[in-house]
Amino acid sequence: MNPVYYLYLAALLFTIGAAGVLIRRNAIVVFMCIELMLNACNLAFVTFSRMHGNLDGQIIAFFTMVVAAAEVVVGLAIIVTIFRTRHTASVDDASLMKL
Amino acid sequence: MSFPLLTATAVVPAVGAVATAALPAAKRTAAKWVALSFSLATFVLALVIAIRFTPGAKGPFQLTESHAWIADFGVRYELGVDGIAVALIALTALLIPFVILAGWHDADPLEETRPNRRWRPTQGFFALILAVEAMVVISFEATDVFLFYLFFEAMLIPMYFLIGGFGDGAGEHGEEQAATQRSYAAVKFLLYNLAGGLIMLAAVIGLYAATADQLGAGTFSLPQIVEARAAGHLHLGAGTERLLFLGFFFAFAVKAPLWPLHTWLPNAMGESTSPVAVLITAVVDKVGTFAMLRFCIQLFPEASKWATPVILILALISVLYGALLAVGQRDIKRLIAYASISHFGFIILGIFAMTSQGQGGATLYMVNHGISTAALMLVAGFLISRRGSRLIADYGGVQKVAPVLAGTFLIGGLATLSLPGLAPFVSEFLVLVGTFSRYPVIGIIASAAIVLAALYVLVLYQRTMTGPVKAEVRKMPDLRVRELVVVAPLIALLLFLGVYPKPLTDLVNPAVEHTLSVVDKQDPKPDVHVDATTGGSRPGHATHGDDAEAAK
Amino acid sequence: MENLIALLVAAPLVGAALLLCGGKRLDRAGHWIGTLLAVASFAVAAVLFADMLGKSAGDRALHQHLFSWIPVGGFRADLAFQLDQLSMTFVLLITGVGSLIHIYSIGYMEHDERRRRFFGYLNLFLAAMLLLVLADNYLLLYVGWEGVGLASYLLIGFWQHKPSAATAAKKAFLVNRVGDVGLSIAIMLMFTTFGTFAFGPVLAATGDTGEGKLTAIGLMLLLAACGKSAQVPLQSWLGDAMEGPTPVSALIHAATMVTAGVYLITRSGAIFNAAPDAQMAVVVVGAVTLLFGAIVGCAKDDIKKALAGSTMSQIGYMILAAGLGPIGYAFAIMHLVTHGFFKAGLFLGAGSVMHGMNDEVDMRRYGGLRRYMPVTFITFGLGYLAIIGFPGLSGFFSKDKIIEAAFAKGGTEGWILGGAALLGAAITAFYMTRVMLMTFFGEKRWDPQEVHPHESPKTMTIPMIVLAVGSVFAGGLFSINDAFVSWLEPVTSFEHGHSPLSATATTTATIVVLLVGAGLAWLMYGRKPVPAVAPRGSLLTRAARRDLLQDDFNHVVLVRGGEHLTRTLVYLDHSLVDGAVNGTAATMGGLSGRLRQLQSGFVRSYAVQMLGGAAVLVAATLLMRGV
Amino acid sequence: MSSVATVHSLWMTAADAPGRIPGPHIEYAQLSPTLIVLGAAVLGILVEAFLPRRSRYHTQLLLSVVALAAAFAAVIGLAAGGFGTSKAHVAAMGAIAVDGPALFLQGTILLVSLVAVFTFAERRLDPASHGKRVDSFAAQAAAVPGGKAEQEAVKAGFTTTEVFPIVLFAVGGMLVFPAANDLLTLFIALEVFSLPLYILCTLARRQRLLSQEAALKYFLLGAFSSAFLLFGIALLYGYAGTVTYAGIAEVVADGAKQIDPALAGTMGNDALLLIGAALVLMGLLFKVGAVPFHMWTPDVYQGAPTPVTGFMAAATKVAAFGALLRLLYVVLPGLRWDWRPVMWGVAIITMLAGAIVAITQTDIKRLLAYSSIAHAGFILAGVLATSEDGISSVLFYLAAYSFVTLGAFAVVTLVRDAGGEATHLSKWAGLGRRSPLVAAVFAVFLLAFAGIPLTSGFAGKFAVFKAAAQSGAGWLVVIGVLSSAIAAFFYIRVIVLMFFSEPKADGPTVAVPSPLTTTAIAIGVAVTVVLGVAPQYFLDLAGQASVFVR
Repeated sequence: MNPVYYLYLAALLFTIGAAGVLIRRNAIVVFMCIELMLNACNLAFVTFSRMHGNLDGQIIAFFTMVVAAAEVVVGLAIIVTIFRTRHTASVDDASLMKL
Repeated sequence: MSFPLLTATAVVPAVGAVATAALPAAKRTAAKWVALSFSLATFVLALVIAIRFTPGAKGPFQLTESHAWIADFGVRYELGVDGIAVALIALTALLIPFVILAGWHDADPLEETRPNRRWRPTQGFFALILAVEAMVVISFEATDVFLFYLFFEAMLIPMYFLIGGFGDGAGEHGEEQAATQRSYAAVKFLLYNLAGGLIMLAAVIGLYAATADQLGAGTFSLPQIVEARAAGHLHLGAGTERLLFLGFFFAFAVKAPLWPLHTWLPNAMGESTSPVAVLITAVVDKVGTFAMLRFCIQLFPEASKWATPVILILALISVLYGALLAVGQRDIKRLIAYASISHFGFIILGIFAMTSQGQGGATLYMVNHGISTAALMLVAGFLISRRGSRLIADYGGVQKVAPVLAGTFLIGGLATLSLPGLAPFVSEFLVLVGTFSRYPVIGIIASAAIVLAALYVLVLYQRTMTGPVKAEVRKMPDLRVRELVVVAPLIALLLFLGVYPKPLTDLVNPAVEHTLSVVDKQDPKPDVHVDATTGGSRPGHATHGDDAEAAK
Repeated sequence: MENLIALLVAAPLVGAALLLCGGKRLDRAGHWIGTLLAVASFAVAAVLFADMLGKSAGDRALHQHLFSWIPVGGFRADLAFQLDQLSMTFVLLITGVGSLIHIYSIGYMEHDERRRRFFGYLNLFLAAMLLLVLADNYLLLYVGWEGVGLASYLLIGFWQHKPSAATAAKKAFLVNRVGDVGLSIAIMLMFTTFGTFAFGPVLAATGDTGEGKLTAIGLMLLLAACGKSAQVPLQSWLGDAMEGPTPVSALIHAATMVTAGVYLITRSGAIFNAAPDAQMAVVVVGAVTLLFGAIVGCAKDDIKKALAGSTMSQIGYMILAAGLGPIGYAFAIMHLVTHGFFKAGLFLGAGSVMHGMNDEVDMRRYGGLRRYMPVTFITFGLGYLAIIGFPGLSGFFSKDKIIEAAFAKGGTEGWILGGAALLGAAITAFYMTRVMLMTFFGEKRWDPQEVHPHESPKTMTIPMIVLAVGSVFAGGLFSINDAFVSWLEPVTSFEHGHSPLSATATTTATIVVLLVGAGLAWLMYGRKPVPAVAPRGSLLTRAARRDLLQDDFNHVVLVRGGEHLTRTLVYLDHSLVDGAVNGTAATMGGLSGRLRQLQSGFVRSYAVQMLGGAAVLVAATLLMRGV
Repeated sequence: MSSVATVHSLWMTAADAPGRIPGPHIEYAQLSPTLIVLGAAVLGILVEAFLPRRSRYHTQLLLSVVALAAAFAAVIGLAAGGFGTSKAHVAAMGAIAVDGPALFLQGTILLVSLVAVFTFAERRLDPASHGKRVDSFAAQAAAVPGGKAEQEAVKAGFTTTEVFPIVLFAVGGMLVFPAANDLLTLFIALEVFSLPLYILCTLARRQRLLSQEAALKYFLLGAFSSAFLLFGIALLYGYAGTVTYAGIAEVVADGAKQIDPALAGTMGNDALLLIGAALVLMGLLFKVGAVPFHMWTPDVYQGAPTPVTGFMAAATKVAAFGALLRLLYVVLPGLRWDWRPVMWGVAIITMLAGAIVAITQTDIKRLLAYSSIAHAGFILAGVLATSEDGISSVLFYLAAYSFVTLGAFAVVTLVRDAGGEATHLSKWAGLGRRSPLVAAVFAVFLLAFAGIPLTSGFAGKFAVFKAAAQSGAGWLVVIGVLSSAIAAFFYIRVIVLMFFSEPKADGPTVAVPSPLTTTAIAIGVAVTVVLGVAPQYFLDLAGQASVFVR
């Protein structure tokens, strides 16, 4: 089947992720949505890699996973600290600094 | 390479500023003397410049210095003076010592014990004055547009602190509000001029782009650009030239100040101490008019001609508007400020009339106005410091208790209304004649200011000095020695330049001729040509009986 | 010999400098120094005069070039003097009368602690006035012109503690300035027309230029003359100027300064001759003023103001004569000189009266003073006879000639002008007689307890006597085979006017109207006692007391209007011009306040904005390509 | 790109005999700056693990200072070796460019970080707790603010010496970022310096709530934007079939080159190219803090510990703009006519918005944040000149700006009251009376920000505007000067506050810093003045360094 569909899927996933970031309140979920966006990118990479018939895309996908993992480490650390401080993980509560 | 005289003249006050600022808090009096001596040294150097300068020698600029500076920006450290610059440098160097003397006690801390000993207002005050002097001098000397711009802008900072930091304690509603008004005035001054300067910056950059585009390498050197234009290597398109001109002119018009960009001046002069006010009108603002003459006209002759009508109208408005508003003021210093606006109108009128009388007169005007305003403003300052109020209504009958003060004040006033025999008359009449000979209507309308000037000066004098003695004034002491030392020389100078302005005119004329040659404008010729040799009226009368017949 | 000319100006100038800068230490000798220098100047003048008489009429004019004053481009103003017969006449008058009045003032100002300064100002005035008449170009003349203005300002306001005096001084200066604008414009016109403004070249070149320009110049000069010589419409200041000490009124506002206008017009004769319209304007101004002044003079009860009115009217005569051209110049100057004598005399007399009546100026508080101050009475009387033109005295000769010349103008104009002049003569006789009667005759209307009228000291009486002698004989002397006319002729040129009336007819007419006027006055003020408080009087009288409402007009139109204008402008400057500036600042602030609302503090709204931004970015990029 | 390339060739040559896999060829010498810093960072971790608590601080400080200095020396060495000009080339198998801009920016970053480390190590400002001097970082970041654990940590005098290695990691990433020569490296470098920064933001000793909130916002938005960046990379890859800058540039240059029709949908599809480019640009614009991707800046600047803010504001901008320059000049020059107008728009709104919003700020750190946004706009004006002058002017501006910023934030750390740093503007009233020197220094920095002549700010501004004007964007210059006129207003406001208003009774005190901060500030002032008065030498430097290797 035409690999372009995978691209559409990737775009869709990316959009869903982005929408999630905008809609969800819970920091964890927001963060997961971002991960989803990253994975959408991965899908795109892999697809393109297939289309171009070279492996760059797939390699990049691996790198991306690593990065995502790293982000999880840092991100969760931050989110957890904040949760322990405020006993909530809602991103909307973190709005002391404004204007 | 000879001794860098021009640089020295700018460096000495700069060094003085540093030296003064460096003195510890306790050494207040020492600071004053240091500042004074450095300003005097500068004056000596200015005199040396005036002597070394030979009027009418070849080439537009003399005593030139030129060093590479910022090649990437096409900027060179280029100094040079023409007659106009020499005159103005001399004026500046002359006035600063008086300003310092007049402000001798203006910056003494109110109470002796300050919260901390690091706060040294006195040192700061005099250091800032010297800093301003240094920057003004170098911007008179600069023949490189960028160099000029640099100091034209930089001098705002010390001025800003002088205006905002030191008041004459004569606020209408107590020191608290005076402070806020002061900082308002300072901010207004700075933003106004900064805005003008930044607009000019755009034009400066534009100039660079244009020269870089046409001369290969961008340059800011005034002589070089003028030469290139003359040789036909440089053709700014009409559109570009006009835009650039406007960019430059806007900045200078703010500085000058020209109606309707004048509103910062009354605040600045009203709120600051009178020596600082003198510094503003008599020295710093002159840079604006000077720059119109040197840069606007010489860099963009065509655009200057193109803009002349509008500028003349604006100048005319300033002349009358300033005078009328001066009549309507209740505050002595604001009154003088508006009077200055009117006078700056005259200067600009003279510059853009593009006649040798006009521009020569304008240059003389810059000098004379500097001296006369200094005299008037400083005496006014002495008066205000005695009574602690700037309101005209708070005075009356002063001449009874302090005749000398009143007398000097009157002379200052008469100079301001340009009474013949005093210096300003010469310049004002020249400007009027210069304008009239090309634009009769404008010349005539402008003459109305002669009456208005008399009005505001005499009303001011009448309300403050004459009439029954007010109770608050009764104890007022007459001028002290220090104050006399400040005023007397200024008045003497006014008289001398009124009777014998020739040294000044000889200095200025060649420069003016050169400017006009750059714009290539000739003075309009008289209808009838008469040999202007002044002879007795005898020859006329042999014939005039017949004239009477002829006329019938 | 010409090097002495500068000395004329220098002497009083030095005096002024000394006295004004000298400080207290000169208080004692101050007045003597001043007087001495004035007299010195007179002496020099005498010497020069003698020398001049020695020469033939052709080459009497002297010329002294000191240095080039303002050289800029084609604009060349020199500091140079020119002494010809016309100037000489003035110099003698100024220094002569000036010296006398200095002497008089010694006595008059005796009790004033600022006497030194007073003499300083007087000297300053002399210097300026001499500069005015000696200048060899219009710009230098302008310097003197404003110089005398300054001196008169200082002297009118000499008693500054009196608000009225300060105001009067300011008014005088301002009104004069209006005239000065005229002069400066005239000079500019000359510069653009002839390329110079020195008397010689300008007056020589009047032939080569269009009449329009000349008319313009002439009218501007006339404006100047009106200001200085208190001619309608710029006459309003002279009355108030009487606030000054009486010697000042005598010297400046009667004998010398106010006649400067006549000098200017006569000096510029060549221009006016070539511009008939300008000449006509001059004549009209003169005629109007001579009636105006006379009428005002009739209504005033303040002795000095009455005299001021008379001055106005007499100068009107001169201007009228000057306006007549070559037929009149000489007589204008001649009347000017004789008037200098008798009017100065009259003022000094008035001063002496006031001196004796503790500075009372209201004639209704005088009466029967001839017994108490005989000298004053006699000198004043002689002056009186002179001014009304009593046959044989100075005024008779000069005024009679002017009336004759007026008729000689020819045509209806001639009749009108002559008639006006005659009428003026009649009114003059009336109001002067009135003054005379109210002051020296009738019963005393003052309280003997308070005032003790007495004769003035020698320093005051002697000058009065001298002037009286002058006012008696000067006219006669001048008229001996037209000595005066022929003396001035080389400068002003002279033509014999051809009057429709014969000389004798004119003379008789003059004498008749004179008698009528005087008689009328006697009927009103001589026969029946004068009421101590002024009666309400007719409409005209009341108007005349208020200077024919001219001041009220100025007040309403100029002063009020000006005040409104300035007030509006001050308001606009604040609200409009400055408002625009502060407005921009405010707008920025508001904008900023609104924009920062976007920074809501919520991560998700930030994300939304980023997404939006990204969308826009992408869209824009695609748009650029038009994909 | 080593791995990618090799594997790629493997795929192609699968048919012939497998065997010797050629090892990648890495020019370690030319990558030495990065390697040194990262190596030091790793060492630092080990130090944390194995050294006793009391000796860590000094060791870490020494280690990082030495590392940074050494790295800087290495950069100088490379530059002297002509790698900036003649010998400039692409190292590490196409992954990293070693050329003028890269070296100049790396040098700047290293110097800035060096100075920043001084402010990190400052231990005199905060009042000593329990007899132990403490820096501006949390005693124990993991402990709940105000909780029992924290109190104990404080009592025990714990300090977060980890900041030093963390900073070194960040610096490492920043060194790679402007030198990255393919999109993958770009992405990795971005993450490598972002993640440490997120952490650093949480570490404030005072006002930890703000600090954590800042971290959260920064992290979420950063991740969000990097996702976009990545997607953009994906699209570009899809368009060009490669992620090396040169490769993409080539494809962009000669448009759709002949390829098998099956791929016509993607290969050389301009939509992919444009959208991809836009998204990548967005990722970078986020880092430089350009409107409309600037929201994080004020909050993060305010919340983060001030030394971190200073470091971030200075170094991140340098790195990000470096990357932006390389992307626009190396990858997308063929696309100039598409992105220039768009970026013009971005530059304009960035200048204006930054200046205008700053007017009404009341917190000094937020004020500086907005001013940094405005400056981003000015720099963009230079970037858009698309000429060598443009490059050099941007390089110069970055150098000048970063030191001013660092100095300004260093001064902010000095003004303190009971609650730590007194960042509310009202507290700064009358500072000029209290301690004229500090106020004067801060005034100098503000004037430099405002671009007053004789300060580095003016020289920089003039350089970028000049470049812009010569590239024919005169109106951009006009808008630029107008917005700097607006910007002047709030810088002046602060000066007025400091000098012309009476000091408050409960005003803040100015802490006397240790030589560390003093040095930092001194360097800031020195650079500001020198670059203002005699910029020629540095302009030359930037001029020579203004050629990208392709």
